Amino acid sequence: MARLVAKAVSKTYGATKALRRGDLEVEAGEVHVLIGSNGSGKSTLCKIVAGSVRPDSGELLLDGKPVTINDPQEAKTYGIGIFYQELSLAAHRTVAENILLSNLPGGVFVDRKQLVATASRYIALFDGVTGEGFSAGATVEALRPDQRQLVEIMKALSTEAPILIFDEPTSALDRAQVDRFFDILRRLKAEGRSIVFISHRMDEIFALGDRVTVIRDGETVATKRIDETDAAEVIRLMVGGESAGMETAARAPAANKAAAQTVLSVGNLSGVGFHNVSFDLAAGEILGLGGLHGQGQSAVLRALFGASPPSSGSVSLKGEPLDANSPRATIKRGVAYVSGDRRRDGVIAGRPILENVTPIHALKQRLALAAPSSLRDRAKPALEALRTKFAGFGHPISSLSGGNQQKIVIARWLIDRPDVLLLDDPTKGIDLSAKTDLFQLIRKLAAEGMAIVLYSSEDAELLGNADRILVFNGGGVTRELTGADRTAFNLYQAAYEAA
Amino acid sequence: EDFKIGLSNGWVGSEWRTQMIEEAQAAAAAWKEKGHNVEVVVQSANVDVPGQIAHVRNFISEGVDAIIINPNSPTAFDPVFAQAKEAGILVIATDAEVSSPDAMYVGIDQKAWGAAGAEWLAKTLNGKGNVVAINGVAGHPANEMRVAGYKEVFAKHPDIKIVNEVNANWDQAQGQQAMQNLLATYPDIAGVWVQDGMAAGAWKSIMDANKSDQIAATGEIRKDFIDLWTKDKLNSGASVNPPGVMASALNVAVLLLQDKELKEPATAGQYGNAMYLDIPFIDSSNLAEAAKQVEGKPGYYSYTDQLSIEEAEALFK
Amino acid sequence: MAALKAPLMVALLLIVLLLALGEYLSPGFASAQQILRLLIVAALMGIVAAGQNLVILGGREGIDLSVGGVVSLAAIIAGNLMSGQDSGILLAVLGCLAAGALIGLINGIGVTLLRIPPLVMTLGMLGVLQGLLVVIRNGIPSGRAAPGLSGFVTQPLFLGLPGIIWLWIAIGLLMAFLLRRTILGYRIYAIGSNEQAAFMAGMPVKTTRILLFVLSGMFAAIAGICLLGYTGSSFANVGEQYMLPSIIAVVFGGTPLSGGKGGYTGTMAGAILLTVLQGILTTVNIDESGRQMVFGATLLLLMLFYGRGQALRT
Amino acid sequence: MSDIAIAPPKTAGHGLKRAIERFPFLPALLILVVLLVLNGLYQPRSVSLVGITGLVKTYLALMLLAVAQTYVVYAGDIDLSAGAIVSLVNVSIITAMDALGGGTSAVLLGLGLGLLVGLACGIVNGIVVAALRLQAIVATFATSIFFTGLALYVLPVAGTPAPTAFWRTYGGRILDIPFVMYAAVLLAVLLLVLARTQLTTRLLAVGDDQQAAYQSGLPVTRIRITGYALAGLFAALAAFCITGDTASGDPLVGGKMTLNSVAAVVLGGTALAGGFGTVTGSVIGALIIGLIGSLVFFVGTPSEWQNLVQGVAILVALMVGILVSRGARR
Ligand SMILES: Nc1ncnc2c1ncn2[C@@H]1O[C@H](COP(=O)(O)OP(=O)(O)OP(=O)(O)O)[C@@H](O)[C@H]1O
Ligand SMILES: Nc1ncnc2c1ncn2[C@@H]1O[C@H](COP(=O)(O)OP(=O)(O)OP(=O)(O)O)[C@@H](O)[C@H]1O
Ligand SMILES: [Mg+2]
Ligand SMILES: [Mg+2]
Repeated sequence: MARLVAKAVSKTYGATKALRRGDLEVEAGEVHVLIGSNGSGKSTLCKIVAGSVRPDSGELLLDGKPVTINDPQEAKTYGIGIFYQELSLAAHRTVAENILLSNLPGGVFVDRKQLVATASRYIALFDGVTGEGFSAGATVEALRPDQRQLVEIMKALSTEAPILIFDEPTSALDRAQVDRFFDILRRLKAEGRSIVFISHRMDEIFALGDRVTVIRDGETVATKRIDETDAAEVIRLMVGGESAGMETAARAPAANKAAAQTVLSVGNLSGVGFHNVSFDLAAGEILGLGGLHGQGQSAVLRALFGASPPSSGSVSLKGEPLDANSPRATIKRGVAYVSGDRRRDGVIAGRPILENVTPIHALKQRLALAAPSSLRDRAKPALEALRTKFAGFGHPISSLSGGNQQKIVIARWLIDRPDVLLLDDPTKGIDLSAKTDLFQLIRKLAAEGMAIVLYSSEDAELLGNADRILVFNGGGVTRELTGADRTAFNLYQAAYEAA
Repeated sequence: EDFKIGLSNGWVGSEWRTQMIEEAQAAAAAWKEKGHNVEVVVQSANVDVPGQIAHVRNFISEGVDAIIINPNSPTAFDPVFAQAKEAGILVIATDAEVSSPDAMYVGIDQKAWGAAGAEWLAKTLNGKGNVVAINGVAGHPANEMRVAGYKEVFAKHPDIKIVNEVNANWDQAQGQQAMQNLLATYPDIAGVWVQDGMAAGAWKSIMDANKSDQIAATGEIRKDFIDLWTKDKLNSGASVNPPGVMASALNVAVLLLQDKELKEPATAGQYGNAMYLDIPFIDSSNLAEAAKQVEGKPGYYSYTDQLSIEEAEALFK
Repeated sequence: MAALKAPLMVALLLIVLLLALGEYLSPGFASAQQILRLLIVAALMGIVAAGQNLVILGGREGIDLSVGGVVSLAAIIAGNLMSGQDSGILLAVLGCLAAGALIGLINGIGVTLLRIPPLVMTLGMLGVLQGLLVVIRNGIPSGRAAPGLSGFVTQPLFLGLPGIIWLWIAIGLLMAFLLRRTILGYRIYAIGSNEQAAFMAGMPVKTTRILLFVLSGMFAAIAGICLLGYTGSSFANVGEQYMLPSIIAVVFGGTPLSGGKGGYTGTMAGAILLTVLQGILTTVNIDESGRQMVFGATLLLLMLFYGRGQALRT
Repeated sequence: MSDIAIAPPKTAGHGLKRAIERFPFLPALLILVVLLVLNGLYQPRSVSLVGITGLVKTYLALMLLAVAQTYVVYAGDIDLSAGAIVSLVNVSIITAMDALGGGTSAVLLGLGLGLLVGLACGIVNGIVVAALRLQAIVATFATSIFFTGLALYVLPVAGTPAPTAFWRTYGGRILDIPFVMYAAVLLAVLLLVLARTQLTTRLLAVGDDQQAAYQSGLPVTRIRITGYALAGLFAALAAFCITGDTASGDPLVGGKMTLNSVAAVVLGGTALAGGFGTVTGSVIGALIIGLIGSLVFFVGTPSEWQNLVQGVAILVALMVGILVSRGARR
């Protein structure tokens, strides 16, 4: 008998059908992968199981018995532990307090000794890969994103629940951390625990999973044994009929354009998180930034954009010095920046699409009045170029799917062409078809002469699109891969070299 | 002989209080001619009751000879006044009575003040008609005593009916708004009993409604209002609570500090420690006189009155 | 209840209900004349609430507790600058606007450059203003409203409505235009909704937020001038009664204190709603203790219609 | 997303930073010491045993109310009805003690009733804010109006003396040590004990990120209500002190204390946004407010300037506190 069964679970938010018909069956002692495009309803399904979202209909069974789970607290008592995709940490509390937050040792009083002792057991699981500054007494606020993800993992593990759900637990982790985590999961599986695992990374899924359930548009479409399927089939199931065009992301890059005129010249740039970075970028070139996650790539891009100004070094744009002390200043000079963290850096939530797509245009054209009809006319071509799906300019941006939200954010940069486009992991958390659209556009823009810097946490995206790759390690550039050197092997090797 | 006297004022929301302090300071200076250096130290700020208790404690630290206080509460100072007395300090409250047996009160009888306005109103209305009252802060002792004063008077006039009583917190604008609302819903108001600055507001509403010839209402004593009263010949009468009360209290204090004895000990009032001062009354008969006293003063200047040193001396043996 | 414009509709509906209730309890309460008078009072609060509204829309726990102090200060400055003369009105208006803007500027600088939380900054500023009022009142001669100003606030000007109502309508239109048809308006919502995204889109976040506080100071100053016209003479602390009610008016208008959404049209309705409620309570003959209990409970009840927080479990 | 793998630079001020991180009230403590020294310089008697006892006696109520406010602020909420609760408890216990004859048992029953009233008010606030999900600032303003109305109903006008035994104890000495000093020590112990409870950690976790706390399995609504209830209890204790120091009932006595309690919390280094702070800081903050008032007088500020100087001093203290603690924390 399956340990956990979700039957025809559904959930609607206003007009959005987040989950139409979610089915899931998890056995004891298996790693059950849940996969689907962005917004297909994976997190919603998990949250329903974990009690933090109220389902509209459907049934949950534990060991065959129907149960109603009213809140996360109750889920815990049923033996369900969860890693939340967007984390559930208290920033000012310590690592130990966070790990055991809902289950602090002691009665009325907190038993500090016991707290640290218990938390340390879970921290020890990641001995050697937690990184600097990670301890039971450190406040979460002071941790890096990957370290926070580790805390959330430990927090889920500390429930010691027979059913553990991990909703994209690896998105910020580096390889060593992922490897360690997978070892732990395999051990838990061997203990007979049931593990639900979500990731957008195909390799992880095949490395770890026993079975995979594919969910599309809020509906469970299939459950397969991992050893009886392959990536192509999974992708076909995920996207349904329209599987064409998936390969474009891996297409070889256009010819080297090194001969073209230099647009951006960076000399010995240093700042918080990076040092002595130098490169020249030509018109029409796509420069990739590679390496392990968090080695200064984003920091360089943000510095060039003026979001956190560099401390020393020189930047010149089309031969003139660029004073990167605020986004406002660099935008006026023709710099554009797209962040992968659209919820934080991009989307003006709750506001209409029109207001979300026009701010850069308004700035560059020094507009004071907002004439909606003319603004709409300006924005339309840029949105169409990205094949953005939206009902009308007056609808709030939050009514769109994540991928389409990201397209709106990107489109705002394209109404007036920038000279330099800085892409900071722009496809983070968006699904394959949106990625394909985006990279097609990027290559087209490059072909038209735009200079582009691309940082991606996915090696395949770099290898498939960049003309040249600078590999970062410890805040500095350690290798440059050009031409035929741009291989997955070289990239992997360079990333792991000592800085 | 030289004396140091602490003045405490716990609310600075009106000009009346400022004038009260200024007059007290002037009164202290006047003692110089009599050969006494009277130094006053002042604490005047918007404070709550604990804050004003701190005033008293600061005065005790400062080593003053006497404390004159316009108290924020009638009863809250009993313990701290006892402490002051222990330290050999004379405590006099003014403007609002205090329950402490260790202090005395020099000021007007607020209940009589309220009654005086009501008497005038009853007389003016020939003992009949609908009356509304606009009061200060509910629960504030001075307000409640004044209310008791008018209630007692109106109770003696069976044909006068209090149709509504509202609180406008001694705020002129709120008084005006309250009057406006009352006028709309009680078309047959004949009289208004209203106190202090709120009277100016109430009158503004009455005039805006073109009812100043149908309604009699109590008034107030600031120059602005006295001017308006004179100019528009309002049917008004005002009990005077002069800002000079603190100066009067100061003169009494200096005499007491000289170890003089009162002819009649202060035993009036509900707490048996009060020495009541006269309550002047302004109506049409003496309006011109009042106007003359405030001539040339700023608009917020209140008609005033105080015990001069000589008048105070006359109260002592 | 699903209508998106719900707060405005709710407020309007409640206003009508309250007027009917008022008329039932105290006949005459809903007469045209009385409604007009209530509108004058509502306009005073509404004008203060305009600035409050902007500051709240700008997000980051934006709130301006110093508006009451600014209203009082402006009433005093205006009274002194015009001292009863129509010829002094222009100077008085300019002086008050400058003073309001200056105070707003200091608030804005404290909030943005020193990053003091708005509640703290403006609460501290309120204390300073209360002290300033005492100092100013202590050496400056009386101030009276010019007849022109009093007439503007209380006497019919056009179509039977006094000037202040027209001014309020104009402010309403201006605010609607600002918020819906200008880039600045887009920007206000953007920083209120997602400050980081606004910054990354090149918006001058700090300048905009400072501007909001400056505007709040100026609106409070305008209200102070009008209040002088309403009362005829200035006196200390006239503005005190606007501090928290102006915030409630904004909330009743459908702008949550978290900012980023809402607008001024609702706030205007909110100001009227609050004024009508206060008016009814004045006219009903009950004890003050009863009035306060009813007022408090009614406010709570009405709040159930507005901006309730998100449920933890969605 | 901030992909910064570099350890924070170790600067000379590192020790200070750590200290302030652990004890966020240090800047406030410094301000307090400076104020005490200045008060002592201008009026030596103000820092004598009698002077300090007087200070504690007067401001113990505000300290307790600031503590009350802190527990609510911990969870990211605010209580604008704190002062009104003080008033309501004050008139309730005075009325009850009076009705029960004013003996020892009447005093004790009265105090018990006061705690219940404070608790009930706190729970009402908690339900309104946490369960009904109204916005804390406006909702507690509304309840403050309601509580004030109730206080006026219980005791329409200030008066009614407290039983002598009650206020003589509060103002008196035991073994030659002022009673309030025992009370202050008791408060310190109580706060220390409370700081170690699950509840404090949970309140702070809720204040940090409510949704996260909920998803972690914390009963968020219950925790917030408990925070308000605790605040109600401390407001009742504050009312006991006021009653002890004023020996009488006054339906308006606490009204102005609310904003001061908020200011004290901020002065003490607690974040209004929730999730971070200490009650110790709030206690210090309350004393700072008191000492600023005294200092303004002792330095001889002319009366008409006193309010302004005091207002500016508090604003500056607020700014300095926030800037110093933030400067140190980054
Ligand atoms: N915060 C939200 N509030 C309301 N509705 C939302 C919200 N977020 C998303 N939606 C709705 O959910 C739908 C699906 O969004 P989602 O991001 O999950 O789509 P998707 O299938 O991943 O598409 P995409 O290719 O853009 O990633 C959207 O069309 C939108 O209407
Ligand atoms: N609280 C919410 N309010 C409104 N819409 C929501 C909410 N949460 C999720 N949605 C919408 O429901 C749909 C399903 O979202 P869900 O988070 O389950 O997708 P997902 O499969 O986990 O996607 P991803 O891969 O991006 O994490 C999306 O369209 C999303 O936008
Ligand atoms: Mg998800
Ligand atoms: Mg999506």
